[in-house]
Amino acid sequence: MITAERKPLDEIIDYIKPFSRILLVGCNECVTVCAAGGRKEVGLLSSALQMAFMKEGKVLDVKELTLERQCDPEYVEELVPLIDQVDAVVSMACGCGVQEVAKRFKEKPVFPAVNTKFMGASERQGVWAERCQGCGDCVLGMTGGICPVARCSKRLLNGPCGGSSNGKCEINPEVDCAWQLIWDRLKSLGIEKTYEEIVPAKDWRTSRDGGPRKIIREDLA
Amino acid sequence: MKTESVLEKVLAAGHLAVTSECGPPRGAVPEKIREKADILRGYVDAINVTDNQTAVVRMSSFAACLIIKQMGLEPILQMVTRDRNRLAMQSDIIGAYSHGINTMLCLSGDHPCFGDHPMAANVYDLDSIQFIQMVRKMRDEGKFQGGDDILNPPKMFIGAAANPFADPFELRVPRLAKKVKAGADFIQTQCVYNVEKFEKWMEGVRERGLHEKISILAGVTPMKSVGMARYMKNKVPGMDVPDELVKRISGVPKDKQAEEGIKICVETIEHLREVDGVRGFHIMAIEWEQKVPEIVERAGLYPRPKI
Amino acid sequence: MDTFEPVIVAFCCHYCAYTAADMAGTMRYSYPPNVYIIRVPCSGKVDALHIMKAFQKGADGVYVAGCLEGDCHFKTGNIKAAHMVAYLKGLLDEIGIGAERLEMFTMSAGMGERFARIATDFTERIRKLGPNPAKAGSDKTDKVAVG
Amino acid sequence: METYEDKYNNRALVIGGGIGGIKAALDLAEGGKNVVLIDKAPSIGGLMTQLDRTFPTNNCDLCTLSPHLAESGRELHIDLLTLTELVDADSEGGKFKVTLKTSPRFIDLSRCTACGDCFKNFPECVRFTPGLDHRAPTCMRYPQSTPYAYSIDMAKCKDVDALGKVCPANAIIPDDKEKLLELEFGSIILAPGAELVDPRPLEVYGYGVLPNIVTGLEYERILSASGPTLGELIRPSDKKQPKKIAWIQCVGSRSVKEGCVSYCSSACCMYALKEAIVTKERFQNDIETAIFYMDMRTSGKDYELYLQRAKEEYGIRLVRSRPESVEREPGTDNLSITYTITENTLPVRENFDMVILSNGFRISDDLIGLAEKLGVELNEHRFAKTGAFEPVATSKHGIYVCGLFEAPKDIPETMVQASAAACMAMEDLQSEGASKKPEEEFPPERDVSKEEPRIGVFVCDCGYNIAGLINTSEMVDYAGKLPQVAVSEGVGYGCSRESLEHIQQVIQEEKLNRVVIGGCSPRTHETLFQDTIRKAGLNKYLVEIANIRDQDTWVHLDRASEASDKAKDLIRMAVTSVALSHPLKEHVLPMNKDILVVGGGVAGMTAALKLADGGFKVYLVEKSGELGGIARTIRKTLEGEDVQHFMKDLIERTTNHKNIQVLTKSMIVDHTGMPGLFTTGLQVGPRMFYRQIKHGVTILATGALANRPREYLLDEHEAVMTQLDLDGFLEDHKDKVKAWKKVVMIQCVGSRCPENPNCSRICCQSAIKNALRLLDINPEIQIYVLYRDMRTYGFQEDFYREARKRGVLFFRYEPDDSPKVSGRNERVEVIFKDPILNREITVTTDCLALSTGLVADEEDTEDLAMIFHLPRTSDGFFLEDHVKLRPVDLPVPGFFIAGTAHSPKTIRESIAQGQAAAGRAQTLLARDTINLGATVARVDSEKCAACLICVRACPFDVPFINADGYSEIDPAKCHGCGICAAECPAKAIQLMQYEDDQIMAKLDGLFERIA
Repeated sequence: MITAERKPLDEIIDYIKPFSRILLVGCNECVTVCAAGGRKEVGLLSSALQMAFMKEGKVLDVKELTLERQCDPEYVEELVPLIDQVDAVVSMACGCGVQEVAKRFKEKPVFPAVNTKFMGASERQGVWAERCQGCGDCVLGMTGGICPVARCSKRLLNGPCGGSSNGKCEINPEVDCAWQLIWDRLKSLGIEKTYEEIVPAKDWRTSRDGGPRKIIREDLA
Repeated sequence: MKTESVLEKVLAAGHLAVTSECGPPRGAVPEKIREKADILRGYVDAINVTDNQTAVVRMSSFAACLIIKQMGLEPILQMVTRDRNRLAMQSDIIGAYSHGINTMLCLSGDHPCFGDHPMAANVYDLDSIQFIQMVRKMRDEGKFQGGDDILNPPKMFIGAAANPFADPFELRVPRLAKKVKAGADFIQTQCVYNVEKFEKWMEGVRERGLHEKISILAGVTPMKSVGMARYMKNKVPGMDVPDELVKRISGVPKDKQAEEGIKICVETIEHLREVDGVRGFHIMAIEWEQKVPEIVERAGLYPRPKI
Repeated sequence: MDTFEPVIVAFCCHYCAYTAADMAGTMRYSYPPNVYIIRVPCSGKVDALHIMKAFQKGADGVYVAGCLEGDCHFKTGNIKAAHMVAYLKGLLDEIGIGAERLEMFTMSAGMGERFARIATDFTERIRKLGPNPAKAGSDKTDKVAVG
Repeated sequence: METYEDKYNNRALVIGGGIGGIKAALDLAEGGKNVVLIDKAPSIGGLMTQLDRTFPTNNCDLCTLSPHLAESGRELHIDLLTLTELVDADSEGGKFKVTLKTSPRFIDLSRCTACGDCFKNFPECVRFTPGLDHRAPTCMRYPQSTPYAYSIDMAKCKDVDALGKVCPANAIIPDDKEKLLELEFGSIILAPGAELVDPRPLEVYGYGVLPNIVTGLEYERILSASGPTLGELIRPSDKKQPKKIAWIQCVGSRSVKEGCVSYCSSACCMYALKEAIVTKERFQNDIETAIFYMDMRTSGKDYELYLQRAKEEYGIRLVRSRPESVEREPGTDNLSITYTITENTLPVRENFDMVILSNGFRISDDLIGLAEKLGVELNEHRFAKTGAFEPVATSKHGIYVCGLFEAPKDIPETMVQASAAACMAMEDLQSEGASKKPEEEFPPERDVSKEEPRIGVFVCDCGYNIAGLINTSEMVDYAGKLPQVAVSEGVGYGCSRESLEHIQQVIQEEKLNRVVIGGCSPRTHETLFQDTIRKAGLNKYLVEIANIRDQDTWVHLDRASEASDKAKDLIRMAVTSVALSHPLKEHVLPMNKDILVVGGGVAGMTAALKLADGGFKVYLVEKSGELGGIARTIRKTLEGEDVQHFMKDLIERTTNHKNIQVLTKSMIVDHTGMPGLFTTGLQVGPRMFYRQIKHGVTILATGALANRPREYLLDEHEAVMTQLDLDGFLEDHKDKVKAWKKVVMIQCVGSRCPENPNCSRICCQSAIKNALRLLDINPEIQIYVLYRDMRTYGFQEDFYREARKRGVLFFRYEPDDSPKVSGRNERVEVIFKDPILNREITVTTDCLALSTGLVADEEDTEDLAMIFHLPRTSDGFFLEDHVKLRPVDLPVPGFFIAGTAHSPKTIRESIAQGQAAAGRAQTLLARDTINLGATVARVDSEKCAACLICVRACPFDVPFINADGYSEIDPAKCHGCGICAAECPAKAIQLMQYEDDQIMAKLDGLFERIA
């Protein structure tokens, strides 16, 4: 899932200072699951912004709407009836959602209310951790199902650096050393030997480095 | 001989090699390099020049190496994959080689979060092993990593680092094997304080006969004080400083602690030279270069062989 | 400012705080009339949204009152409530309303006197803080019934 | 009436419609038994309904009682016969053939609407007989009188036709005849109450001569909102507010004088304190109060604290002296009291505006007749004789007694005995095969989904409780103007049966579809009003109560106008939120009828046996190795009964009962569920293995600890022991005792002190008990009892008198001047002050017996309170649901309490509460299903993002993501805490009855004013 975090209130307020009517759009997918931009967060931010305005003696008119998925134009269409009643749109979706909305309503300023963080999994209630970088050329098959690209601070593909101690990464004892995890996993699978194979330099074209990516399924397109 | 590297020659001749390092200054002050290098003149076979060590910006390793080379000394060009992608690295390598720099150490490098630019993007286009592979390919096949031919390929004597003390320990020998496989010629290890653990590692190395495929220079660093000892123990990732060592230094009065540090360093060398597979020493006297000659002498590694 | 009468919303859990409030009545422990109690089955039922809306609609102070630690009728409701309140205090500071306008209290059903004292003290606290700077004319939200 | 015979074949007769009789009848009814409740008065309620408020809560407890009178189950099982007496009875084979005589009321109950026209036009013809002014505003005994109808005294009526005409309902039956009724009963409960000692013969007090001398009950009437002065405090002579009032205790009690009773009437000390406090509450510094007493007998649960508050908070003056006379202060209506403080001071005269006589209870002569007819033996005080260990069983099998007729007592003990008697009676009826509780049929629910809200607002005045502070008619007008409100009315005591019927009627006539009650706490009254609107064809969940009493008028006594504004706000909040309420469906599960009894002492075993005999499966859990509790160490009772013999039999019956599983060395470790569905985890036996018990009801009888404070050389000098030690010593070392010359006893050791402020209740009687037994063994012994107040309540007073007669010396000491004790070889020297002669006395004694009483087992009760989520009092005893009217029920439904875990009490009292707990339990177990209510979380699958937050947040692991990929919550498993609803990031979960929009609506309602 894509994870995100609400932006500091001041930043959002700066965006919308000039306006008095905004449309606050949530998304019922990832950002709901990671409690950043679902119906509830929309409600909270709405109150927060209105109060911040009141405090300045201004009135902010907020329309709240949470779409099933902000990254699909069909859902974004649901905003059409409201768009003329507002001066600006604030989206609580991930970057994809924000851009879909911005694309649909060229004449309206659209602002992000959350920082899109990473593709992650929830470790427990309220804790999410990065798991994938979308490098476009998955190596998990070689690394025992643990991704060194996303989970090693130096995305080393051939083993841990000298900074690995007690299974933790040198950058921060809170962070697991991905290679410790990989090694343990390889052992439990009894395939330590595969480690001896040198993983050749990675072809980063499949990743962001190859420029914005696109998937086309002719059969569906 | 694969290269013109003095280090390669010293090792080939069966001597215990001695290298040391100096960190380039944080500014355009070539004198600093000269001062440091001069201290080492005659006491070491080659001088490592660090590359933005601990992710702090310094004069480029390449430029500093050049100065040392001009002094008639033997620099070892350190290069990390943190700051450069494969294009930048290869161009620097041929650049350095064009100036007669023929020995290098291939590292991944400390993470930027330790340095003065934590906000910097970290590149890590390659990891150290892929890096070694690339340099070896440039030398032996005369090809860039991308595949094109190189005019007058750089003949680099390829060094790599090994940290016998980092976790997972059991992975440390296989990892060395990988570096050997990738084409490394010599190894400079993390400073050795926990001799026992180091020997254990060497056992593993010998078991796989790696010590015959690659020259291992044990790293040593004299401690200036108990404070430094503690810092090394607790703050430096992958550093293994046994408690009894810290005790030993704290056991002597402040003004004697530096001396005690040197003593330990010398003892360590004397001990390790007996370990089968140890082909030399890499003395990292961090900002304490003036002590290197003393250590070399007291450890009986002086004079250096004339090659 | 001495004429300022704060309006305070107290979300009280049915099993402890609300019962304690009744007990305060039974025992005739008086407290300022500024406190308005809203009954919830468990303090864990109090939604951050309810609290925000209370402030937005004009509350000068809000507190959540649940069972004593370890005594929650629903095991962990009061603990969750405490976490939520702590989080919301941060947001209130961000808005500039001030964390001290929101509080979490715990008490047992028998503590009528404690309920009265808390109501009194909290009212005084808010009275000192003055009116909620973000007092709304009215709530300008309108939720759109789609999606 | 004639239909009786075929309608019932197996039922109980309850004689006396006072609080005790009502409670017994209600318990039987709830237990599915049929009851005939008779009272000779025109309406039931007894003494309590004439009280203004009751201690220690100072509530008008009618509002806690009357809901029960109006409970729906009632009509189904209870036949109420007022103006009715038992004229004849004979019994055979455990059955009673009874003849009842109902005097004519001359009014048709089914027609009378209590409009009051008859009284307006012919006051003299209308019966009314409570204390003081015989013309209260209505001629019914109390506003929500049951039945709600007048009663005519035809003898006094001159023009019957005219009377008949004034009645719009033409309910008058001029030729109404007295009816005789022959009925059969399986059991009889006597709850006839007692009458008050008439102070007239005691001339020294001048009652009946001087107008401003009234009895306690009369004073209650003066204070009562429904009383003759409408709650205004004015003295009879000049209708002025008195500035200085005195109470005189023990009027007609604790005296062998002519016209007095020798026992202690038990309730007077507390009611005098209460009257004084209520007076102070209402007039603060504008009035002076003094109480003249002999001993302050505040030995009930937390009563000692009440006494402290009276002294410290309210500044009520307490004078330890029995006044010699009350006379008119010459030339005024004021009264001067003459009294002496100590032997060697001269009598004092002090003037008061008004004097209240705390007169005690006595048994009226007609009860002797009743007892004869039933063959029930009486004791020397003419109270019903009961077994030493059978506190509510009369000498006649199948006939039980509760309340004042058993012994003088306060309301809580009466309630306990009532439930105990009901429990005993149920057993007799059971043997005849329990009669099934007929299903109550409700009208079909009206579908209101299509209708716009039509809200009815009904505002209670609750007598003084609400109307005393705020103007309820103002509330009514205000509510009437609120949007969507169709009807707004005041309903007096909204919980009274008559008001409930009225509300029901209005709902139907006005086609209301939502209801708001402005009254007391939903905690106590929600079910009652839900029931009412249900009867009116509405779903129960369309009502909302605005708590304008407990959380407004009661807590803002000093700020009437703010309280009034707040009441409006609260009502408005209720209106805006009820508008959004909608019909809900309740979930029902089968009832688990097993019982868990925690604690194997007297109370626990008694309860277990009663239930086991009733055919229920009982798990009796005891933490120690054997059954018996403290009673195992007690040898004799005050009355001289052999406790061990009784215990042996009790333990045998318990261990051998096929329906009882005894688990000793067992500890409760966890607990979940709800009434009818409990699961409790235990660690059992020496190996502490874990097992779970599923049960429907829990009875707590964990007992208390014998206190053993390190004072007065206890456990340091072998001549020093506790009364409990002495009790055993007496039996085992008679020879040693024979050699004793002196014995000193110190009372209140470790009680009534800062560490343990309460009174341990049992110590005074155990001191007397041991003193008398000492004298039996060795008449030569000189016994000194050093006390603070001798609290030998009820008949214990007889033994106290006997002890004095037999030469036991009693010396009062003050806590700040307590006796000094030091060792003298094998003896102990005690130095204390004689307060009367005011000199120091030194006694070297063979034995120093300390009355150390009982304390709560702090650790135990704390753990259990934690596990079961039960509240405790400040001194660690469990806190019952209502100290006055629900002394056996704990606040957590399905939990009952018995014995000393509730508060210190005698074995008899523990047995009674044990039986009561068993009885109360059966009222619950009579049901076959349990209602889980409708407060459950509901998921909107459209909104659900299947994020799992609810799954992780639920404390009971109820939600799960179903095959369709959204969260599902099983209503049968949902506990209704609403945590999931609060945490759901998609706002896809709503907790029924507490939906977000309803809570928001409350906020909207609240802030409309501010807006």
